[in-house]
Amino acid sequence: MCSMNSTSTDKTELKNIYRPMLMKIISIADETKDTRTLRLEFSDQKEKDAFNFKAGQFGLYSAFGHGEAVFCISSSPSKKGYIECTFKKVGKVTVALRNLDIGDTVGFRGPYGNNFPIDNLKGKNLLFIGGGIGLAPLRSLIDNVLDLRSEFSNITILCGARSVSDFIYKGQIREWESRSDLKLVKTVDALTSPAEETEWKASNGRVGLIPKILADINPSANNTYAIVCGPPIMIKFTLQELEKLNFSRDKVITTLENRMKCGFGKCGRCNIGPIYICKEGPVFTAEELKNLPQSDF
Amino acid sequence: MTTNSNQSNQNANINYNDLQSEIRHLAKDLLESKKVRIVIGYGSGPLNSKPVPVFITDANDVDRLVYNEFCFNNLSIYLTKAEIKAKAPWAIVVKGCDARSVIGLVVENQIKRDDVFTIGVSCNGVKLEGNTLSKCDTCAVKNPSNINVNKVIGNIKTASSTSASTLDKELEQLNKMSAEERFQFWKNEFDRCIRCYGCRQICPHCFCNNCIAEKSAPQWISTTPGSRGNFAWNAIRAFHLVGRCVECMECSRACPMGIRLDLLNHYLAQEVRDSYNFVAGMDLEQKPPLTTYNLKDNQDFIK
Amino acid sequence: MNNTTNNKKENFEPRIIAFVCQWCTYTGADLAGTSRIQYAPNVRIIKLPCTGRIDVHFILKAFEQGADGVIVSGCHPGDCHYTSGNYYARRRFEMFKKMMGFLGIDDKRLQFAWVSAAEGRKWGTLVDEVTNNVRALGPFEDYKSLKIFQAE
Amino acid sequence: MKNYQLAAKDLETFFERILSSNLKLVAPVSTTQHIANLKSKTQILFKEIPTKEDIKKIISDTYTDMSAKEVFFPQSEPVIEYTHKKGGAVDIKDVEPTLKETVLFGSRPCDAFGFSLLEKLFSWDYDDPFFLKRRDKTTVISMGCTSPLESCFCTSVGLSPMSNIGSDILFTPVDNGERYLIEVVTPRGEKLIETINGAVTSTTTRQSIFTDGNTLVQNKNILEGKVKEQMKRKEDFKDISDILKDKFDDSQLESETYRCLGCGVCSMVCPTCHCFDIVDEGESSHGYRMKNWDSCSFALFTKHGGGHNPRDLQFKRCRQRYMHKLHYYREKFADALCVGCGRCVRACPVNLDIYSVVYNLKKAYANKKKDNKDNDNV
Repeated sequence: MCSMNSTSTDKTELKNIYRPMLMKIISIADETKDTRTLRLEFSDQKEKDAFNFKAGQFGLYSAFGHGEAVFCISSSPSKKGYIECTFKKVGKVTVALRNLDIGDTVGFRGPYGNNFPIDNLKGKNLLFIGGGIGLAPLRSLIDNVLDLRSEFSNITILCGARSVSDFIYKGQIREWESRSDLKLVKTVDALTSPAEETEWKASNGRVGLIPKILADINPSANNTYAIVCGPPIMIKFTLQELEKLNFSRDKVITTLENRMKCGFGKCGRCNIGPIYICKEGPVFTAEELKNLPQSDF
Repeated sequence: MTTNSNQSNQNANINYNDLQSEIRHLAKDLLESKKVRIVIGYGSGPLNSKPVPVFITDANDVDRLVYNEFCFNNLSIYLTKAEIKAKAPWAIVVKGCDARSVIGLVVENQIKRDDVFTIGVSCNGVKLEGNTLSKCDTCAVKNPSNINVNKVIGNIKTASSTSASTLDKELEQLNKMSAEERFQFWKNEFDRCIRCYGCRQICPHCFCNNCIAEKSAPQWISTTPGSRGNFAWNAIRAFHLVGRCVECMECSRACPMGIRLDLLNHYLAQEVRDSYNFVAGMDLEQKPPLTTYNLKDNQDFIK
Repeated sequence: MNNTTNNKKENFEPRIIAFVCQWCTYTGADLAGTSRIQYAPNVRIIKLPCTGRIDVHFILKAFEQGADGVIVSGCHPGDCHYTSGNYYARRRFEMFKKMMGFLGIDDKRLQFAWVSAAEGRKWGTLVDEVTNNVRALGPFEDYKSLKIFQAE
Repeated sequence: MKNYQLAAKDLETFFERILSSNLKLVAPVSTTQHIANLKSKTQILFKEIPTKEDIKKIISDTYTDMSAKEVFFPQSEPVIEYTHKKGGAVDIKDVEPTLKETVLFGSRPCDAFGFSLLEKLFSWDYDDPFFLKRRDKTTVISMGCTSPLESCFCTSVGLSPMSNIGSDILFTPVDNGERYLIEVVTPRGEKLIETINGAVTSTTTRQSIFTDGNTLVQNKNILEGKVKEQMKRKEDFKDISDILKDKFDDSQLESETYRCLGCGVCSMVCPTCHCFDIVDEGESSHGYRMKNWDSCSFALFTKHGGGHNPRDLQFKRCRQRYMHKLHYYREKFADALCVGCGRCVRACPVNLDIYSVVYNLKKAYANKKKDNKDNDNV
């Protein structure tokens, strides 16, 4: 969603593009000990009605007095009236957001960036691969797809985390497991205790890094789109693995996140090579990523 | 770019051409004998005669090395850069003031003394846009033989002038002013700061890899270039160098806004000399004063 | 001094921030309280493990946030719980005080002291003295004039 | 485009009329600090000229240390004011930039072209009101160059010491400074000429100080040719885009920028650098969201929250500077984001020189191309 470049010479009524919308926290879910999901509702009814976004878009969330941080919108556009963001406690703003409670005010600027090409995915098999907090942007698309389930053929979700407690959206993963119209595979890098092992194996969880598990489940590439998100190192090896499973590069979609301040192509820091992640991304196909200079990632 | 013609190279009792060829000769031996892997020196720059730092790793390239009265950079800054630290052992061309920085880096365990071969070159004051820098007025290390350098080139004989330098005269001016006037002077200076951090990036002793100005939790120094953030930044930068700054005054030269950092550095260095009889970068054995203590330190300002 | 600043100074209550070490001065201040020693209420105490831990940007931050005077106090040399914290602090404060003076900050606004855990009375008189000195100087207009950005 | 001429002696009257038409005047002046006659480095910066008495301080034909982008894109400005209320609510207010009809006098043709580059960026899909409102309120009067500095290379990026793109009005001193040819480039420039003609100052009556300038256009073109000839740096960088594309991972770019120390001087003095940081300042209860200049040579510029930094080494940051200016921007907006003003060359503490780096890259690229051709033929 980007307003057309106003060619009118009269600049007086230009709106302040740095002004966030005010939102109230209506629920808080602690996914892991350092990752939290906030559900935000618009304080202003007009803004609430006018707001729409597509899965894959992101926004800048303000903790006033501390600054702004960029996260994806982790809820699906099909869920009306609220948006969700999932973030890890790493710096000044995320700590400030973490200290807020239900009823407190958070600023939100967005939605920015492009989105997952959901129309191209219609009628196709979908293979979601999410690593750690990388599952957050995917969940927006997964929920969106599941709300239109009939328009897509087979769906497989492969999600991994460092340990069992590091999984985010644990409740939803159990829900996906119980569904018959999708296949869920979950894996952890390592288990921490024999008791955990028995319980993990009981719910047929696997052990091993995502690329290895991907090789094990050996998904067929025909008529299938792979949507990948996770830490840079995981994306790198997963894309290689998908290539081995002869997924063509334009059928592999990923979403990147760089440091951002403005979110609309002016503050000059989110580019990889000539591409601005905030304007021409964050969603790219592996083909597009191949043309970018690898040493700028 | 050829270096200066011969005549303009004669400067008092120093022949820059001889020094230059000696440096090249020595650099060639050091590289060929594999005693060092890189020689950090001055080369001719793209624009007029302003020399630039160059990094020679191949013995046949030594002729790129130049030496003249415009070599104002303090090359020891590069001994703190990760890319160059990895290429130890190094040789480095140093004037007296720069040699003191190398000693300072060794004393603070940033580099090992045996890893660096310092080529101490005589210097009769460096020129910037035609006039000699004020730091050179009372420089006592024009001939770096009294500093722990591996090799001394040239033996310039100048008695270090005892007359007060322009800096000292300006300090007297400042000390005559009232507290409010001095505060106004420094506020005006620091208000012009554009927070380019040139003063930090060029200082060999500002080697913290996570400077306090880059810490945001809590935000000790406001990053907005306004009076409050600028005053705090300049005060804390100067204070973190107390007893460590060798007065090479590169920060003052690098500052695009011409803020009088040299006055602040010179004042603090003098206070350190008066209180602890310590001059930074002169002695490998002595620790910087604020990193040690003495039971009989002055405490009459403490109630 | 025209009369407006005069009466501004009459009913001016200075805000004094005190950075104190927890082993000696904080306990000394506590003793002053338990022995019902009356002293100026203008001081706000911030407890730190040792004077060696009191960093100069704490003091600058205090002035930035509106303090009119700062007291820094800890154990007497030799009593330090960490043996040498106050020895390092002594040199650091000497240089910092000189630099602040050079930058034009009146040295009555920044007072260093050693107050042991038994010197409740000394703490009281110290706070009174600093409060009166700073009250005489008036609010620290200079530092308050340092705005975050020009137009503020 | 109308041409006028103004006698050099009437320049002061011109400034007086600007002031008397209640316009804010910004022009280059020498700012040497003189408190207790402690001299600091003499600098020439763009400053507001508040009163008639200050007019004589204006230096009309000079090279400023900092560019004039500050008039439209101040180094730091608040964009939002926030106040925390009880019960977790927050009240935010837009901060309106203080706007006054302004005349910016004395920018160079390269600076002026830089404003047009910034305008393209600040209206790329999203309109930045802070820049655009200020630019909309300002009339830019540039002064053509008759004696470019050694570090200038505007012709290398397709400009000229007397090009008028980006200016509302271009003054060019002709007949060795006797009089100025005034090229009125935009309607905003025309409007200023009318207000100036209408304004009456104490010294002169209503009679216009401008006379027809078409006769001087010929002198200007001759002068322009001569000045271009005198310039020391004339290498053409029009095809630098593909050279840089080919050189992304080439070690030459690393060795050329090895001495860079990572200070931000080049970005701060540059007329086209526009990167900025957004931070909240003030107490957590009340404060401002600030938009401050930033620089790609700083270590934190691209550091992720999780600690990963795509540009961890200094040469990668220099590479970003050159790539953004001479390749990425050109691919999106057809012009290089470098106007050849040479300020970064003059301000760099280690004399890193964008012109000579690009010149060497071009030469190496040409040699390599020649070798490939030789191999093909052999």
